[in-house]
Amino acid sequence: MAIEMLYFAWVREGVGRGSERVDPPADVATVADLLDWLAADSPAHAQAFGDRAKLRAAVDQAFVPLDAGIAGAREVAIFPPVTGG
Amino acid sequence: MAIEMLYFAWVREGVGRGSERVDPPADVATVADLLDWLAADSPAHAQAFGDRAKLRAAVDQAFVPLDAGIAGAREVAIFPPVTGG
Amino acid sequence: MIRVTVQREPIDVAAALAAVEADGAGAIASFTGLVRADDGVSILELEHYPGMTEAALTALAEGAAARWDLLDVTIVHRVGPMRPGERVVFVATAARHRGAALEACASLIDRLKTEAPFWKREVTTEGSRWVEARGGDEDAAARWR
Amino acid sequence: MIRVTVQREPIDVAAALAAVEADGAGAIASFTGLVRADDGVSILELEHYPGMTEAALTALAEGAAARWDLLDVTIVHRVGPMRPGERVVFVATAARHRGAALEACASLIDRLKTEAPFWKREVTTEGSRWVEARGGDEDAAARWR
Repeated sequence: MAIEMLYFAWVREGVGRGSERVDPPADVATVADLLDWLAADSPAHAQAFGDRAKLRAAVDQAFVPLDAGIAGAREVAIFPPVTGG
Repeated sequence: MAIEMLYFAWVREGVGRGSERVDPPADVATVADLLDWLAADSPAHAQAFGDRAKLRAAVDQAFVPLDAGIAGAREVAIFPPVTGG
Repeated sequence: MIRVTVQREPIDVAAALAAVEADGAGAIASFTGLVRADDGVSILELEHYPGMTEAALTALAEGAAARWDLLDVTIVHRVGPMRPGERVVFVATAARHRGAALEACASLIDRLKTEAPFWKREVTTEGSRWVEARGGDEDAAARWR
Repeated sequence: MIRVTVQREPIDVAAALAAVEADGAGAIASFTGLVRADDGVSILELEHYPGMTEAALTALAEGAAARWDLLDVTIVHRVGPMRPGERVVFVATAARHRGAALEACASLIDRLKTEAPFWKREVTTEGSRWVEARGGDEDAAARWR
């Protein structure tokens, strides 16, 4: 099933876009798998996702750890730690 | 030496005035002595000062306990516990 | 900057906050105490000790400014009669970072309640009564000493 | 009442506070975060995650309202570019008594910093950089969980 990827802040700048629609294969089970899969074909993604400790994620607008599953997810967002307020 | 007495809230209402100038004898050494001395001649003062646990005092605009000395005091204020804010 | 005002006029919170904001802080905390509309009180009257009140509030403000390294402390306290919904007291603190501003603001309103000479009288349909001090206020103030 | 707004327009604190005061509470605490004037930053730019941001702020507001029995929670967060001295965020809480309002306000700004999807970029004369999250913010937020 297609997933809407969203990127924010320097992740967005590194990937070079704010969103993209992707359709990962069935063995891409977690957010981390999704990052690996996206990085495999794209140096820009690979660079933006290079330091996993600096990445945070949300699945369908809920914060999740990178090892969270993405079964049924419609929207996955990748971004740095938040700095609002 | 003359002392300016100030009364606030229900103490003022009980005494029947907001201030008065008094000249206590030398053996009136503390705030509590002053209250006793004032109460001795005046039923209004005696009634207003009746429950010492409900009285607070300031000598020259600094909060003090009732057993504080009044040597050299120019202004002594008697009032209930404060309730501002 | 320390600004302490005891006044009979209504408190202008927008003006007070604007003055604080103009000093360039990153964080401003404020507290507004109002006459509650739900207590059956038609008038709240505040009496104070002229001179000592301003001195006590200034001492509290200076103490907080030193302890928390504040850029600003504003205390505005109203006296005289006021109606439900009207502001009784306004406290604002400004600092570079939020923790100092928030803590100092909470400390100031807690200590003001027990360390500044004000007395409240409530007027209801049944008459009027002097408000009694609450033991909890003394406990709250003691946290900061 | 819970009021959550994410907006590009400047934050009108006086209007926000007036709306809170109209609800009849006895105690209102507020926090305003501003772009500091002393950091050499000429522009601060706030990016957010539309939809999720509003939902996250609303969840924080509802949680605080339930935990502290608040009459009001207002959160206004600005996004887009802003200049030194301008307001980034405004939080106000209203309760019958001051303790609840003050604690809830401190909790909301602490948790908002780590639990709502905003990202800050600072523009200085040397260029621009994304602000890094501070470990202290996570510690501050954890106090309230």
